[in-house]
Amino acid sequence: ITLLPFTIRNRQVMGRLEEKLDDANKKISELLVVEERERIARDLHDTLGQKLSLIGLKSDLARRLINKNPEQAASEMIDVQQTARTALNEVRKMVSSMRGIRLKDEMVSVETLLNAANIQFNIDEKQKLTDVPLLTENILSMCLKESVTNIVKHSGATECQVTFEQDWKEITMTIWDNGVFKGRATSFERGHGLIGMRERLEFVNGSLDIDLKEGTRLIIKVPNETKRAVKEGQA
Amino acid sequence: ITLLPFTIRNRQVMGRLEEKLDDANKKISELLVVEERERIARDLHDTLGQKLSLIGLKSDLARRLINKNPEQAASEMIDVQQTARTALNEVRKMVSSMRGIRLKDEMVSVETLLNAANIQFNIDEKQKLTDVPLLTENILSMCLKESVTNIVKHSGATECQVTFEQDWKEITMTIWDNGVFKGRATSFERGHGLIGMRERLEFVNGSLDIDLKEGTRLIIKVPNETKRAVKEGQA
Amino acid sequence: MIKIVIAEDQQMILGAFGSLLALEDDMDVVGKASNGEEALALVAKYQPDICLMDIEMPGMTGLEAAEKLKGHGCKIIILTTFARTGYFQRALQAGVSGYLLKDSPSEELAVSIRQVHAGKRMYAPELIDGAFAEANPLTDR
Ligand SMILES: Nc1ncnc2c1ncn2[C@@H]1O[C@H](COP(=O)(O)OP(=O)(O)OP(=O)(O)O)[C@@H](O)[C@H]1O
Ligand SMILES: Nc1ncnc2c1ncn2[C@@H]1O[C@H](COP(=O)(O)OP(=O)(O)OP(=O)(O)O)[C@@H](O)[C@H]1O
Ligand SMILES: [Mg+2]
Ligand SMILES: [Mg+2]
Ligand SMILES: [Mg+2]
Repeated sequence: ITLLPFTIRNRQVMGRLEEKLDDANKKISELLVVEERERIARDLHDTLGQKLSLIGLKSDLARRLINKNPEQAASEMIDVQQTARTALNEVRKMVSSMRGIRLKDEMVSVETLLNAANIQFNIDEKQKLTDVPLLTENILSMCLKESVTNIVKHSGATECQVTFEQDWKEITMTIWDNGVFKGRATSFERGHGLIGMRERLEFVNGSLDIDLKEGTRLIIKVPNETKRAVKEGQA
Repeated sequence: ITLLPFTIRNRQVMGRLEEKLDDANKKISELLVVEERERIARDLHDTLGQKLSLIGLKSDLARRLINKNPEQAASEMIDVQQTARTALNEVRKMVSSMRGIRLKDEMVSVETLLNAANIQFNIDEKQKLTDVPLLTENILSMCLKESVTNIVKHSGATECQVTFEQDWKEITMTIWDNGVFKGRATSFERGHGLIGMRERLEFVNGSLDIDLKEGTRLIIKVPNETKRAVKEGQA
Repeated sequence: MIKIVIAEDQQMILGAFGSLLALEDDMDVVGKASNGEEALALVAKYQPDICLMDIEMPGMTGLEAAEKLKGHGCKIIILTTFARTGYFQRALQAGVSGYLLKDSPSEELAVSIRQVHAGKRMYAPELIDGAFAEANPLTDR
């Protein structure tokens, strides 16, 4: 009976702690978003502002030169077209760097890489991945890229297979090659590809395991929190 | 002596809880940033991407028409110019909505507003604010703007004074006018300026109080978490 | 003839402004500068009626140059792309006659230049803050 008050008190302390962390939580999130926006705004400002002003001025000038100096007008319009193209490329770059890499896109570039290295590529998607949160998808893409780069660089393999599985609990991405693993499967060196993968995976409560029974098999697991579940967690 | 193990156990539980929340914390922050980026990227792509493509096409067409049909060429060039201006306006809107307002800038526009309304403005900055996190600054700016708008709209004042104080514990912004308060100082109506201020302030653990002893005095307090403290909290 | 000096660090934009204003019968672009120092030198050399000034330029900015030119007979028109409240206030304090959008059509720009030359002040509402613009129709001053 003497224990009861303590338990209650502790529960209260925990409750407050939980609340406090939750608050800090919200604040940090908002702050990060504000800073991220500020960064993007600066980018936009610097790159696009100038180019759009230039397009405006040059098309104005071209129009006024049509009769007086048609050659000059044509050359201004070429500048306009060129500036629009450059600006469009910048927008594309900004958009794609903001988006992070989608798994679908990474699969394409990984396939090209393997083809170029003469490594046969098999893809086995037991189940189409659905409702993967953006952050998780970004991290999976990064892992896929790093794994395949390693295969090309280190394995001496002639075959590579990527498998995806998704059940209620988790998403598993397996990357197998028929080469020989050259590193240490138990401890990775800091600052390199495998440790970077593991760190990012741990960040989303995922894991990276290596199985060397037959070739090299990287087993990457992330919890299957659908988008909805994570959203609810935020509220 | 029987209590000791429990205390230890509870401390462990709390430690784990703290860690877990910290994790969730990080994840949500990252996720929000990723989603915010995605949102901006979509905007950029939809608005600017389209317009720049259009500019590219029309400038090409205009150039080809210069000799064959100069009128048509001129009209295409007008379209190009107009499209560039619209795009630039969109960038302007995006940038200003992304930036949030800095306190220094808000002070300037508030001063102009009061001058225009013939209200004398005194500013008393006991101590220059230093190291205010961006989010807090945005919220203080918003409060300042709303308070001064209210003074101009409702108070009938001839004088207004804004005071800033910062000590280790908190930042205090006081906005005083020598007019007559027309609302209810105890309960604010939902969806209006004062309640919006209070809500945002509560979000950063701040507060809003009204003192009606002499004119109207709004006392706004936010905890003085320097940028460093918040940054460390993130790690 | 209205004598004009233009200061702008982006060469293509500088060139386009120069050619556009040269098309106006009553305007003469006498000098083109690519930063604040050059603008001061050209203003001293040619004694223009109007100086069109970009803000962000390497070395001396347009605002700093405008502050240095305060009280000089040459009227300053700032041309810029984005609103920055602090900038507008500084420009006003430096006594500039115009604060306009870089992307306004050249016909409008020419009209503004003539107005400023005639002693008026011209400010683009897009470059001024929301509350500010509502409460203060500056263009009437
Ligand atoms: N698929 C693989 N086949 C054979 N060896 C591999 C494979 N993947 C990794 N290794 C070995 O593990 C080591 C560590 O890989 P990791 O990706 O961490 O670093 P890295 O590829 O050497 O450098 P970095 O990725 O930083 O460019 C590699 O140097 C290599 O010896
Ligand atoms: N400085 C002030 N002097 C006198 N009365 C004030 C002052 N500030 C607020 N009030 C009174 O308090 C009321 C509530 O203010 P609040 O800012 O919440 O709403 P509002 O200004 O009426 O509407 P909104 O801000 O949504 O445009 C006002 O309607 C006004 O009567
Ligand atoms: Mg590697
Ligand atoms: Mg109000
Ligand atoms: Mg510039």
